[in-house]
Amino acid sequence: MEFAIASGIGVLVAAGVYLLLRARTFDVILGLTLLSYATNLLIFSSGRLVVGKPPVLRHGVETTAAYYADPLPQALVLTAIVIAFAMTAVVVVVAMRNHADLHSDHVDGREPGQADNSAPPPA
Amino acid sequence: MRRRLFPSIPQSLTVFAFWVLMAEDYRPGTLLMAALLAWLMPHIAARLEREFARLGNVWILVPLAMRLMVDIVIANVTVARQVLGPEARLRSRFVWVPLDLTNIHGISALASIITLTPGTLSSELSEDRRHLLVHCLDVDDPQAMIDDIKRRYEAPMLKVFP
Amino acid sequence: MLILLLALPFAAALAIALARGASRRTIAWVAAAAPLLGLGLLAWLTPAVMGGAIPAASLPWIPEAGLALSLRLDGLAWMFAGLVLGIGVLIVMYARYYLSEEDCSSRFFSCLLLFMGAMLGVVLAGNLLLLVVFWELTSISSFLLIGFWTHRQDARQGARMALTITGLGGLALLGGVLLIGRVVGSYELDAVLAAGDAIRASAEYPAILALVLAGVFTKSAQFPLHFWLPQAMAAPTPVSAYLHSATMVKAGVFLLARLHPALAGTDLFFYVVTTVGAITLLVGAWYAIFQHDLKGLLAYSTISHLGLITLLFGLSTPMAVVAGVFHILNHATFKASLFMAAGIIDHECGTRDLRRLGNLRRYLPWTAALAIVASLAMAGIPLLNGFLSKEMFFAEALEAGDDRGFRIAISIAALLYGVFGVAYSLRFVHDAFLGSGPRALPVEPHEPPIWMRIPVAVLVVLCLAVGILPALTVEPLLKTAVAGTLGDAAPTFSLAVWHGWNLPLAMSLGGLAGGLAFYFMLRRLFALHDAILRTWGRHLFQVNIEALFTAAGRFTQRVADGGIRRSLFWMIVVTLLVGAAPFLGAPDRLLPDLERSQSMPWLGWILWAVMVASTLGTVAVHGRRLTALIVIGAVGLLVSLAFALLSAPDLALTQLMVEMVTIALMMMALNYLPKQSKQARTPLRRWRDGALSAVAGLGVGGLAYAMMLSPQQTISGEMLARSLPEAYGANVVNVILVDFRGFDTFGEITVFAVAALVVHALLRWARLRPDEVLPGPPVQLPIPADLTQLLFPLALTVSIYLFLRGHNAPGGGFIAGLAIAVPVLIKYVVQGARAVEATFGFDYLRGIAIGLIVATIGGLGSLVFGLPFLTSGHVDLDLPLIGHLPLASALVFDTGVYVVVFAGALLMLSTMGTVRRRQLLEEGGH
Amino acid sequence: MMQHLVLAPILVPLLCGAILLLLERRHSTRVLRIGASIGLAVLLAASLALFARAAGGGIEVYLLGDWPSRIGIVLMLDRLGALMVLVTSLLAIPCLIYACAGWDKRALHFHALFQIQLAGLNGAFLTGDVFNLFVFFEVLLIASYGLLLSGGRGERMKAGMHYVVFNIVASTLFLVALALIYGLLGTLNMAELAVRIREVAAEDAALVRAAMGLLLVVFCAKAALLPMYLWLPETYARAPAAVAALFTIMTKVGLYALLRVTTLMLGDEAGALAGFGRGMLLAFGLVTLLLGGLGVVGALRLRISASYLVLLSAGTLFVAFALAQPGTIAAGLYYLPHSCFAGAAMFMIAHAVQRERGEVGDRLLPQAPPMPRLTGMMYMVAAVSLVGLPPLSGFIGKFLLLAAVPSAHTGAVYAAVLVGSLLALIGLSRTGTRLFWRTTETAQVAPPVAGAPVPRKPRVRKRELFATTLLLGYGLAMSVFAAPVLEYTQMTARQLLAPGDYVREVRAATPAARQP
Amino acid sequence: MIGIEVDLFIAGGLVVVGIAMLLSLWRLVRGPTAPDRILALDTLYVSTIALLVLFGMYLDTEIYFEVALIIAMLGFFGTVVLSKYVVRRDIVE
Amino acid sequence: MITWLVDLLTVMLLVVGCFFVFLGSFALVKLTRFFHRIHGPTKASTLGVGCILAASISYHAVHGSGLHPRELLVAVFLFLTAPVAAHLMSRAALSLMDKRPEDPSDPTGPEGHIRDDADERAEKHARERLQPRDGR
Ligand code: NA
Ligand code: NA
Repeated sequence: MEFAIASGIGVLVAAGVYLLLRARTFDVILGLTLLSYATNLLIFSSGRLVVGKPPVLRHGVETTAAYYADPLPQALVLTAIVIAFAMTAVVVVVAMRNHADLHSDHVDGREPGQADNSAPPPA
Repeated sequence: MRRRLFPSIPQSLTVFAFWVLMAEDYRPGTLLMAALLAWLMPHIAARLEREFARLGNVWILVPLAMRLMVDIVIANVTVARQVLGPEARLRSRFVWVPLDLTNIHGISALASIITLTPGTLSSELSEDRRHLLVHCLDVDDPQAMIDDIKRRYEAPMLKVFP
Repeated sequence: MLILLLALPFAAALAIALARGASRRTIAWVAAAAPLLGLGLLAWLTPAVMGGAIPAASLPWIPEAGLALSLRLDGLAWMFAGLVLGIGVLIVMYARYYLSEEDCSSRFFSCLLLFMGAMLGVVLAGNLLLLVVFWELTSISSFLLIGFWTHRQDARQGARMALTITGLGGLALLGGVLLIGRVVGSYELDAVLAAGDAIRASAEYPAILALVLAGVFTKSAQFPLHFWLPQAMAAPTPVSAYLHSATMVKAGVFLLARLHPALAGTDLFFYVVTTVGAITLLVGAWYAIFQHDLKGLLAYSTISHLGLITLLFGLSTPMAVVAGVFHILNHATFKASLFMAAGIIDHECGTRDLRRLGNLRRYLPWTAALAIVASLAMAGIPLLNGFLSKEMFFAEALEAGDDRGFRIAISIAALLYGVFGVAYSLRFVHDAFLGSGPRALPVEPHEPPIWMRIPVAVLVVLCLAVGILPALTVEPLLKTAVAGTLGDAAPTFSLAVWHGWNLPLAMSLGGLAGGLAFYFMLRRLFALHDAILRTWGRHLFQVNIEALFTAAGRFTQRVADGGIRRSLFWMIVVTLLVGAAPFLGAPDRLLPDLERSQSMPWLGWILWAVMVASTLGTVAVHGRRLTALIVIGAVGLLVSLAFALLSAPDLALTQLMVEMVTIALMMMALNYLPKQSKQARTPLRRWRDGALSAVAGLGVGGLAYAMMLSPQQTISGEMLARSLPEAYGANVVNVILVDFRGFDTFGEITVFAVAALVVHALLRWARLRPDEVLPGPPVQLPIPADLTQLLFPLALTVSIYLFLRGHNAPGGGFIAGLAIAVPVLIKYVVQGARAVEATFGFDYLRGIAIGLIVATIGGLGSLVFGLPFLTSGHVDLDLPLIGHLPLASALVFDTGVYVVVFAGALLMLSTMGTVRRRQLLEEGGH
Repeated sequence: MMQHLVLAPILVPLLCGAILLLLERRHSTRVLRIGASIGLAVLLAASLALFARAAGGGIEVYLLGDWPSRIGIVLMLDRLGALMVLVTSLLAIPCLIYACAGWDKRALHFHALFQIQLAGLNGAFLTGDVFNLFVFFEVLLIASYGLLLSGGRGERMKAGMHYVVFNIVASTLFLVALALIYGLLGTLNMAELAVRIREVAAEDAALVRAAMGLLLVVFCAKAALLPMYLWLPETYARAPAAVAALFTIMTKVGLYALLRVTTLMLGDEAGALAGFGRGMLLAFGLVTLLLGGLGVVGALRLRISASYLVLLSAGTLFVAFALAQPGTIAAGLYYLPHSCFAGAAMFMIAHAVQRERGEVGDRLLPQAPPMPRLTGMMYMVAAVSLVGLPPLSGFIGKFLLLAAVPSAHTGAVYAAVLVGSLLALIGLSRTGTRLFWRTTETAQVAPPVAGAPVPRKPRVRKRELFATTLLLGYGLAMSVFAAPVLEYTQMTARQLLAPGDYVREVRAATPAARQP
Repeated sequence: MIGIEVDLFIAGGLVVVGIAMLLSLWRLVRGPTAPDRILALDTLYVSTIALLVLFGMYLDTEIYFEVALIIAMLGFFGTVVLSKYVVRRDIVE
Repeated sequence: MITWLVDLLTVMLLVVGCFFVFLGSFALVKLTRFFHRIHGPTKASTLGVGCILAASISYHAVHGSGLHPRELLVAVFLFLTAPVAAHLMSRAALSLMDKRPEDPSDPTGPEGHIRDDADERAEKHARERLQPRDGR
């Protein structure tokens, strides 16, 4: 099981990093989304993988780590999910504004052949 | 007065039932909370909706539901056959079903029922809300199917949403 | 007293700078008052200094770091202070008439006084660090003075060049001083001077010497860094006279004198300093001969004289030091007067070009007389002060060092110096005042105001007085200065005009004759030499500095071109290297104990396959955005499912809800982004990125694997145990969120709220152009709309349920907030924004604010009971009829979360959904 | 009640931000400004009070939720935290004043974002929990996105994209590091982590090294260490002046975290991980410093040079902290506020230049009208300070650092610092002469030609002027009162290098009403 | 009367549902049209409910109720948004 | 005995439920046209989940923590939303069809061909828009 999750994380990271390095804002956003899945899984797995022991206390079950999954990483992932969502919202909006203002969805705001109109003329 | 206090009794009942079911607890506290929500929810919803459904004979719904469940089960078997059988044999087509229902809640309910009953899928409501576009997976006689729908489902609906 | 002395010029500078609109006269008086008062103070201190005492004062500044405002006035400092203040008075007087109406005199005088203060600081400093402070101040103030005529290209360039070179020296000096401090353990001058042996013996000595000499040589314009000085002649003449002949350039040699006891006495010192001095001496003199600019000639001759002084300090014998100190004085007097005379000529004739001047004795008789006397002093003619120090130099040159060859070389250099010195002095006198001319002057020259000539006259009189009666005039002064320089090692000597016939005298005479011959023989060749003698040092500097600018600019732009991908690439590379480095030595560490691994059921592998396939699918279709979004939706779903199956229902819920909202967000954005855009055909880059990603995936996957199989340490057992009895919640994850680590959640909702604000801020006033607008009116969806009507109250009920039950079952404020935000969103989608907002009327911004305030107040409630922020209270209500009702006060905090999440999500999505459109037609204009 | 004061730097601006958001729609800008000022005044008072308390040398532990430190989150007040909080408050004042000269009206939600940014910064400086540090990093980052982009367009958006994406990736990496750290060490409390790292066996250290290494990479990325600084120049150069000025402390947050983590967890007592990463940090810091200097030389716009000056100071601080000597850390902590203040002033000056010169902006083209003399003087002071020329704070910071460099590294550090300064000097002197010196003889005396557009009289907005002067005044005060400041930073350095007290205090802190 | 190993059936059911998800995934990746993909995603959501309920039975726990409820109630949101996009491009009109 | 009967019921429900869930997805793969495929999941899967929920209720009632009728709510929501989802998806597909079924006046329009992909159109659109700019 550990191998499956680890390899899943690996695939997500690889896909995320690849998309992150693409030239279009949307691809980058996709990449960030995949990366955030990967990190969420990774944080989650730092509490080790436990099947069928959700950390919701049940009557009559001893409250020790043997009977419940580690709740702390879960709480951390929750925070991470929310923050990742917030960041995605911002980056999406910035991408929209970039496209609107610069007429290009290239991450650098200009098409590859196009001159950089922001560079000052030589002094 | 009654409408002021309880804008929509069916909604209140639904909310009450939902709460009690969800909480799985039948102590007075829970029931009180359920009652509170049952009173509150329609008021909140009223802020959002322009109109509440005016219901006619609600009791018709019970046999309708029974029939529906049977229909769903039976017809699913049919769909299973159709899916598993050769696809080329399917005679699928779109059919415009003329509607007598005018109440949008009724139309929605009817459309859902049509979709849930296998072999038919309500795809679009015409602009004037007088026709429903239904996709049929395998149909010989469209008119027979239309009649079937109108008889089995629309007629009771007309009683619920007069 | 010393502090007052030092403060005077600064105070005056400040007063002048602040006094806007004061008349030139007033300004000049204030400017003159400072050095005059200073001279008074100095005179008052003189008896003590002459008596061998060293008045000192000290204020603490940074005692921990050894930097104190300690001042001390020994003989050397006394002499230099006198020079700075005395010539300062004369310069102020001169400048009062020199500056034209357009020149901003308040700026000039405040800078000049600033410089004067800095220079005084250098000479009075009793702490080496303090000396560096003032040293750099002289650089800065001289930069401002050289560039005084800011509109002139040469002034700006000269100023920058001077600042760069002297700044370089200053930095080196700082390094050297810090190293000295490290060896000595103090920066106090007394301690440093006493620790000469320790310094010379230390391992750092070569570094110290190199760094300090770099400071000395740059400041005193020694070869090969001499070229800034002629370039600095773009400054107004009073500045040239003051800074670039009398004072600032002397700071270098002053330092050489100052640190002589600490640094001199080694072969390294001897050879380096004498060699550099000798080369400078000759190069400066040689170039001086061929200058056509009057000030250029004086500048190069200054370089030469500075070389001479450096050479003398390099020789290091007591008498050489005496000669050096003496020559500092002499050079200051005659060179300052010469510069002022040159300024008068420039002022009156409108040109400083020697080729156009000539025969000025007829127009400017007084000035001519004074300048000629001063030139003769420069040439080292007997009965003038320059002669005396030159004689001493010759005498020392003949006995220089132990190495015979070196001694001969130095002697020849001395002789050549004599020849060249006479030659350029002659050129100055002859070309300006004698001979024929002047040619094509714009105005008829006439004598300047008397107040411009008086300073010159005072200095020339001093030249004569010292030259004729050295023992009466300068000897006590010199003795004091030398005592200050060498301390106990100071020699006994007496100055006399006549030493009898000896070799130095012969050299003097030879030089005189040689110079005469040289000048008159080569006169005809000056035009030729004009072509040959370009100042290559300056040229080299400028080429280099331009190259530096260009290279730096290019490098900077090329490296940091604003491109994101390079940024990310490097971060990823660094991450991979750092992550991999610990295993390089021990690769076996990556292979953990496999026995801990748990087996995986079939179902797991199936789901794994679904997730991996949809991930890879996302990459495969990433160019088709809609498709990619749908496929990535599956990835999200599978991740949620993984959470659910691995005992994290809360996580699954949150991930699911967030997933939905994210898809909505991206779809809205997709409308304003190209659905598909040109993908660059760069297979190389793709391969590179592919390889990098593969390595990254392997790396993170490997780390994750290793981590999961390492033994677990965790503190969560205690959380589980304390959750119910102390935090009154059975859902430990929720308890962590609102109680154990409620502060995280507090920050998290802040992030969420701000994200909503950012979205709102960026889109509220923006006009965006949709990528594609489908024709036709808004689509009506009556059947889904009807569903939303039915769904909303139910969803709200579910949401409240999730909220209230969250403490004991999966749920909680965040999830509940989204659970009600999503149905509202469905309404937005199905019914349109206007329809929803007309009925709903909820101000999301206020909602966010109120939510944040509620959360904070919920956390602060416990302070009333003297308990820390976010401490959860608890009541067990036993109500009749209702029964047992446990209430945790964390609920208030969670309410804030609920409101923020609801309002934030809706603010984001409603803002994005209702972006103001720019018409497609507008595109044509761009 | 006084023990709760440590909350104030976080909660006061946060509440203030929320209230300002509430007021935003109904009230005038004036009301918002007054509200923001009151909030800031309270914050300053609290920061000063905390500073005074921390100066005594005690380490205060605040148990949030009254839970013992190992399971809850703690706020920590030590000398370093108090210093950073105070610097933040001091820096915020001129930034707010500057923004109130007009920018706050153009940028939607400016005041709320500004306050929350402060809350985020202070939270990062005060928290004693490494995951909470991440959360506050995100708070301050997301607020910074808002401040950077609200009211902006075009090129600023482009720079914003770079900044946002880079930081999100860095934050992702932060999470990866935290996951590994928790997975391997089982705690998130910094003090507990320090204890557990100490106990890591040498043969198990590789994984922990990798985890800590990633964490350091994150901090370095935020603090703009080579080669991860590429995001910085454009971002800072494009930000609105008041925001860029506030941003000078953003790289310092990364440096703060680096200092905190390296001293607390990777100090000399850290067993197998003692001194981990120091060598690399030093080497890369030195090169960063040089590249910062080179950037100043190569910059063709004043704001770009100001950005590279930020980089230069970051490089210097990397060096100071990587050397990990009491003297160098003390020098670095002296240098840190200086570089914030002077850098912020430089951004404000650049903005004034940009506005005055119209179309040419702050580019180094000589054909524009000359700048007001006052601006020139301010530039001069700021430049002297940033280059590290005496007698201003930059010089003091620099020589303190150089004086404290251990002999083994003297050559490299001296060379890099001095060459870096020289490069900055060359660059800034050119910038200054191009921008502030009258470049045509006639410019000053040209009589107005009838019909020709009357040259605009330079507008110096009083508030902007005051803000800049205040920042320069801070620097001046730091030079004059260098001794007490240095004394404080020296004690801070000593406290940091003896992390035992910190750990002990955290572990000893007992809840008020619970079982320990 | 033979004892019924319900758990065995549950486990079998899990695998069957998993395979159903695989099939949906195939359609999701394959397409070819956007509505096909939306349909596939919708089906994945519905299958997830089945999976969770089965898993809850398998583990004998009620803990997945909330998740299933939320998917049933709001899981179609993605479908709504995606379909609306295909129909109108503008999601909120 | 009752347990046995309930178990039997549970198992039957399970088998039926899983079969229909599988069938829904199988239809997705097997059928060739969108309007054929959509019939599978919208009905079969919905029913399948309904059966599984029923199985869950009966299972928990006997083997687990007691009767939990609240699982019915899941089915209620599913039966409420699934038809609407199907409705929307077919709206989407209809909007992409080259030839839509005419309005009620002509109720016998053939099933049109659904254009290949929404993305394709966007691509074409983008290409058209880019060309003149390149030319300029
Ligand atoms: Na959370
Ligand atoms: Na929860």
